[in-house]
Amino acid sequence: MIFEKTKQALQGLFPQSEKTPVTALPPAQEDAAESKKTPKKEEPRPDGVVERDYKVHGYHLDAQVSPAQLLEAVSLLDKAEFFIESITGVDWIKEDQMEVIYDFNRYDFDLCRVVIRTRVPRSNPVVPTITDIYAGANWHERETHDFFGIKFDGHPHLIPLLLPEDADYHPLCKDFKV
Amino acid sequence: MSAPIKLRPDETFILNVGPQHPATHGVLRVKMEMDGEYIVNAETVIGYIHRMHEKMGELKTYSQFLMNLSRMDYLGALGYSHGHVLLIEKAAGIEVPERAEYIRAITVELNRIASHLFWFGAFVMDLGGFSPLMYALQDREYILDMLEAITGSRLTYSYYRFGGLYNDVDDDFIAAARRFIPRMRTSMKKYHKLVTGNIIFRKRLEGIAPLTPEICRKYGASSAVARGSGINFDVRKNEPYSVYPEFDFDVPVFHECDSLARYNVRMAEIEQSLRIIEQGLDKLPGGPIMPEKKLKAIKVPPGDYYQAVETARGSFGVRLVSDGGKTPYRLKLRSPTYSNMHLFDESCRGMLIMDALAFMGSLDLVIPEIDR
Amino acid sequence: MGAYFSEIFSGLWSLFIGMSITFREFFSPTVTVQYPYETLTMTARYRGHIDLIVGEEGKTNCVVCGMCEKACPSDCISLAGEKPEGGKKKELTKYTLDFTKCSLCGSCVESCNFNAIDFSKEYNLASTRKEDFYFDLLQRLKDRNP
Amino acid sequence: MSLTLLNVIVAVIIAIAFAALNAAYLVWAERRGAARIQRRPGPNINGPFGLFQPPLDGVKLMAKQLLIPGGVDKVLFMAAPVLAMAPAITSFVTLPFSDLIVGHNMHIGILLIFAFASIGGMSLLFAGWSSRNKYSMMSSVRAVSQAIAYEIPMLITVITVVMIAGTTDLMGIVKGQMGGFWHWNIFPFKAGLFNPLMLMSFLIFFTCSLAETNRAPFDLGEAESELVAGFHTEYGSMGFGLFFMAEYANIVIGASLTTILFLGGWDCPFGFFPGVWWFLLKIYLLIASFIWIRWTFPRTTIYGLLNLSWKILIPLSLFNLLLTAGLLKVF
Repeated sequence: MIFEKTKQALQGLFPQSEKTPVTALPPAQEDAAESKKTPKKEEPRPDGVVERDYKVHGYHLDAQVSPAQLLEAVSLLDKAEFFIESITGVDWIKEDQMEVIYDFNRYDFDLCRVVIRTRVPRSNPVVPTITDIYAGANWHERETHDFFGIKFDGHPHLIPLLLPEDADYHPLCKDFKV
Repeated sequence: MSAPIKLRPDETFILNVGPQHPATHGVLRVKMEMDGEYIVNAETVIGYIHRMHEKMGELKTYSQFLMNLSRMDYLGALGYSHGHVLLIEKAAGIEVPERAEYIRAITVELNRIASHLFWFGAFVMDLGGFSPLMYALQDREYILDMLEAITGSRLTYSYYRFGGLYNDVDDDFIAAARRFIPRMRTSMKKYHKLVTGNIIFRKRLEGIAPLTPEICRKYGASSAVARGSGINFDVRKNEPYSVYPEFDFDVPVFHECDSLARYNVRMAEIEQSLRIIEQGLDKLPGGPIMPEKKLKAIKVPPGDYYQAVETARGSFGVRLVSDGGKTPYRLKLRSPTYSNMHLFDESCRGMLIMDALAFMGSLDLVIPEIDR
Repeated sequence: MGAYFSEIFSGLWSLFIGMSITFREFFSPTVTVQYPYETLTMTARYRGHIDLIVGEEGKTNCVVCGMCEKACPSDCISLAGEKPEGGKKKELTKYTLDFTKCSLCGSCVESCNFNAIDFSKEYNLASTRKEDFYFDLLQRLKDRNP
Repeated sequence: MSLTLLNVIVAVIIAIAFAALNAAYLVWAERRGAARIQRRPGPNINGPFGLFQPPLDGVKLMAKQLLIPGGVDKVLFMAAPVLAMAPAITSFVTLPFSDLIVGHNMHIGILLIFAFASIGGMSLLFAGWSSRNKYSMMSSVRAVSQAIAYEIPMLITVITVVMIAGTTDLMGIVKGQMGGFWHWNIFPFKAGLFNPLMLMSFLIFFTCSLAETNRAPFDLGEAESELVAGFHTEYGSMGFGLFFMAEYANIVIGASLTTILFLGGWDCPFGFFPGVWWFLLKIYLLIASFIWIRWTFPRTTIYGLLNLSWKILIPLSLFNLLLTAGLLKVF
């Protein structure tokens, strides 16, 4: 099954010494893992692979990686013939972090939605680009740059896409006032 | 037709197709670097009607924002509302009565037919044939009349609510829908005779703009763009939601990868949608259309949720990041045409401009939906 | 060689089939409505802009709870009321709809628990002046029942 | 001599009037016809059946300012619409409407008409080039390659007809076909010639006249969904009006030529009462089918168009030319 394979492949990114969270979380623990992410808690979720309940969350695998591991994780998915759905960001202002979320899905009936997320400090939000792996990430990254000011290192054409050419604001940052 | 001659990148000129151009159907601009009539390079410029729906989503409560979803895509509005209500119902754990789900499926499919009909007309008009547009609009009018009678508006329906529907359907609607199905099937025969079989039409599309499955995957294409390239991907089948598992329908897939394949997929989809509507009307259960208990203001437990639906234009996804408050912490709308349009830049290189515009038409663009 | 001629003939034949269809359509009746000269009646559920419902004694049912104001996604509605001397309930003194912002979503009508507002059936609302779109619904209510 | 000159001047005036009237009312007919095909009523407000629409449109066009965009080549820009209209009108002079109604019959009438027709192609080139607009430029280049590609099969079929008639005189060509529809060049079953392929030649000629007049499905020069409006993108007011009139005048000429060459001109199908009414009936039927075709088919591509011409029309018309020559020699 592609789900198991992908999970193992993604877990391979995290050395055992780091003690990544357990794979299959029972529902109670899962909630605990979730509440860790909420901005109320100071401590963000550690990197690692989490299995999610598809019925509730709408995706199967949730991998948080460091920006340095991102390209490796994405090329793993590329090799497994995932397609890119979208890229977006979330501004966790209380934790002073920016999160970039990559959604991947499959064309075949072996349903497996994978979410890859990575966190960068708000003061210097730089993530490597994945346009070399997925050409279709181009616009998604430009859009994320428009909205959050996250820079994608190595992006070929990082100019405003949806916002006006001269836009110097990032409207989806939580400190942007309408 | 790809370029049989060697392109001369040093002797090119820039052609601005749009923002106001008859073929772009909205304010879309494509900056084309041309060598004669051949495109050397193209850069799509979007964002002319960007409305920042995602920020509005963060500022408004869940039920206030619901109205925005039907403004995203003016041709297939119901599909987008459907995705949003399904997501919130899933995340907040709201039970939906079965009748409401059936009515949603029927109306979404009607809306899909309306959208495909408009696309069909506009696409043939892009290719220079005028009359099919009028015939398609006439058939679409029946659908709009039906939907207007139950929802109260003709384009931006705002019909679904969290937990159910705004209005129940009446017998008039059911009778009208039953009348519509055979009429539409007759019209489809007419369209196939008038357009699909036409030699000029076929010559214009056969082999134009081949999209390999690999390109579709790299760009995340969905809808007829993927299905015309031999990818059997339809969210209704791959990730069954709502009451779609109850219906017996096929996903048309064509393996030619060209513009004609994309056209054939959509035309076949109209017939499949008719089948779904027919079954939905037969199976339509009685009962309430809203949950018994009146819903208070909706709150979603903290977490990260995703829901994809198959709209007329492809796989539409909503990602909700909730912090448990009255408004979403972050709401991402993944619009299908955004990904479908993106592959235009790469794929149109070396094409003649008239083929490129036919290709653009075959992508079924609705600009407000790209720009959001 | 055979394919060459069969393509010519099948192509020519498809053209004649297409022409036969448009020929038939030529003699079928027109389906359009000559708009300014004939109009269609609006369906019962047509969502125009909102209007106050005439309640008992020609008065409004509104109790100035402000639910519609809160429900409105675009802040188009502003209403005010005051208690008359000796009265228990608040009475509506002002109800304006800023139609420039309204997107006809109908949230206000749904949120109303007192059956006080409803959709009007008006759609001929084009104007070149912005002021024409600030509707005083209380005034409209008075105009309807003098 | 002076009488002939006067004759020609009167003929030109009548031709202008005829062309203008035709252009105006063919626009009306086209709009009504298209509307009927699309199940709409079409223009029906101004006058009975909207019959006052064309003159009102004309007044509107004439009352508009003649706008010349900055940076255009003014001389060519102004000359192009006139150049489009002039040959169309001049061609009328030599077209025989009946054995009595003809401006000035010439022995080389058919050559004259083709010579004028090629000037029309030049006007599109001028218009597109001088407009200083990339869309117009592309359109004019398309129009010229189209004109060249379609003049060849057209002339080959004309040569076939000329061989049968033995004259280039239009009057003579019609006279050779008198006496009922079985004598017409479209299915010639008269003594000494049984050529079943003439029907094909008729279709080729008809297709070519569609292409020569830039009508759908060969309206690549205009191609409004691709090139905005093609060569007349930058033209407004009467500049545009002249292009428009020239288009319809060309349609009338194309239909008249088809009638003269293949449908027996003013000959009655059953051999009695020949006269101008038969001629008019035939050309308006042909024009109706022009309109009918336009509102039925999508547009071809430029390579589809050239392929059709070079791979299908030219070989077939050449074959028919040889066959006809052989048949004429044998019988």
